[in-house]
Amino acid sequence: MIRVQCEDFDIGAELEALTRGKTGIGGVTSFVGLVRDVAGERRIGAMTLEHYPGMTERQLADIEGEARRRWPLEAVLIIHRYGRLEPGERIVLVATASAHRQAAFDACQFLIDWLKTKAPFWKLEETPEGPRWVDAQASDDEAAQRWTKD
Amino acid sequence: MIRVQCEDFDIGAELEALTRGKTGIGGVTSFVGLVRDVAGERRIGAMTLEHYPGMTERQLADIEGEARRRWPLEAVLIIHRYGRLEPGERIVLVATASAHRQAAFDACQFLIDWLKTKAPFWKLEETPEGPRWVDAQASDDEAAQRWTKD
Amino acid sequence: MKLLYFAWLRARIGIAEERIEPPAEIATVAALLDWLRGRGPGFAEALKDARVVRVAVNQEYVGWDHPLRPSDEVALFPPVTGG
Amino acid sequence: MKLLYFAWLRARIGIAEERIEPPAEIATVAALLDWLRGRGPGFAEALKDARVVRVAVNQEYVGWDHPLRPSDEVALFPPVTGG
Repeated sequence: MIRVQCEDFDIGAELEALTRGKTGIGGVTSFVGLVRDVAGERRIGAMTLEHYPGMTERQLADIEGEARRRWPLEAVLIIHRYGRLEPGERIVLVATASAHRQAAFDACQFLIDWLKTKAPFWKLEETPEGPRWVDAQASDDEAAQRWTKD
Repeated sequence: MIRVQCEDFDIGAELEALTRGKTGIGGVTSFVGLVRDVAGERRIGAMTLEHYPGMTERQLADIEGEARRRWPLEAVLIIHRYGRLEPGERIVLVATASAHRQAAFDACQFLIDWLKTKAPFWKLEETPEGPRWVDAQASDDEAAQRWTKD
Repeated sequence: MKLLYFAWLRARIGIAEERIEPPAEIATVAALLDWLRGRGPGFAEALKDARVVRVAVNQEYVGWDHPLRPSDEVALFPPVTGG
Repeated sequence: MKLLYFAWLRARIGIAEERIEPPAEIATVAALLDWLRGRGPGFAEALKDARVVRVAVNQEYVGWDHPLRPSDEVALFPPVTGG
């Protein structure tokens, strides 16, 4: 399931809804991305997440489909926020549920790695020197790249 | 932080408390283990988790310490329940927070792998043929083993 | 053809969304980029380094040689930084 | 010496916890296991396959040659299955 929203989310309630009644699930791996107050040397006051409505949902649904093809997953949830977020706020939740924990871990990591290089979101940081668009990181490309070697 | 308890836990509230005020955290990886209603061919009505009070907390604290030595972690939480649990109930929560997501993922997986082979818990399943102690799995030993190759 | 710009591409060009009718010979994404660069200094500056320009046609990533039709929705944006 | 048994070892031996005073020559974990096997059929059966017996002394895992003192807390249990 994919959700792109401005509002915050409750991780406990989301995971509960995701797994309720599915008693074949042995493990749920989740990743939550938070806004940090530093990025490299820069202090960050807040950031604004811009996205491409429509394409975002399509890309996330494609990524979810790819994960379901690769691993035996009982449930998948991706929630990504947009708008202005302050340090400590939640940006993204990725959760995967499977009978076995290794599939849940691998799929969760695959989803966040791919999301970071495919989903059309852009971060504008508020710094003491003014607003600054975040550069894409080579480390994110490398993280996504390892999933293409399979 | 380590907790061994009979009661259930609220994942959202636990993760919120774990990360509150720590604005250097960029990502939180968590794993939740749930009681399944099947194990191999057997249908499971419920299970009872027995543990070794005292040694459990020591082993979990040792495992947490080892993870903190290996990865730059801002926060670690392990909650493990004992007592009788029904299918769908939460057994264990492992959560790791770090500035960078790869450390959070690796440390979380390390913790659950080591916990499964080191923490003194034993599962007694209720099956249609009567109670049955769960056997240790070779796959769990292998999963833990990979962390000793570093 | 509908054009969308995002993030610093949008900021440098100064337009979020527009409808254009490029000449019939603009048949690929690469040709469209060249044509856009000629529309003014904001475009030329924003699109000068194609290595940091990503293109989606009808909300799917495409390469430089992707063909274009008048009914397409074409989005130009920098490498993504979400998550 | 305090002895603790867990899981199916406890169930087969029929004791969760006991205080024992083994002879002075029982100086290692391996010697203790041999001595315990001689205490009755429940012990012999539960401890017959040492490959599925884990031992902790004072709440730390130890090997078969670990030395024992009268003040030790010794726990015997099967391979763990939590998580």
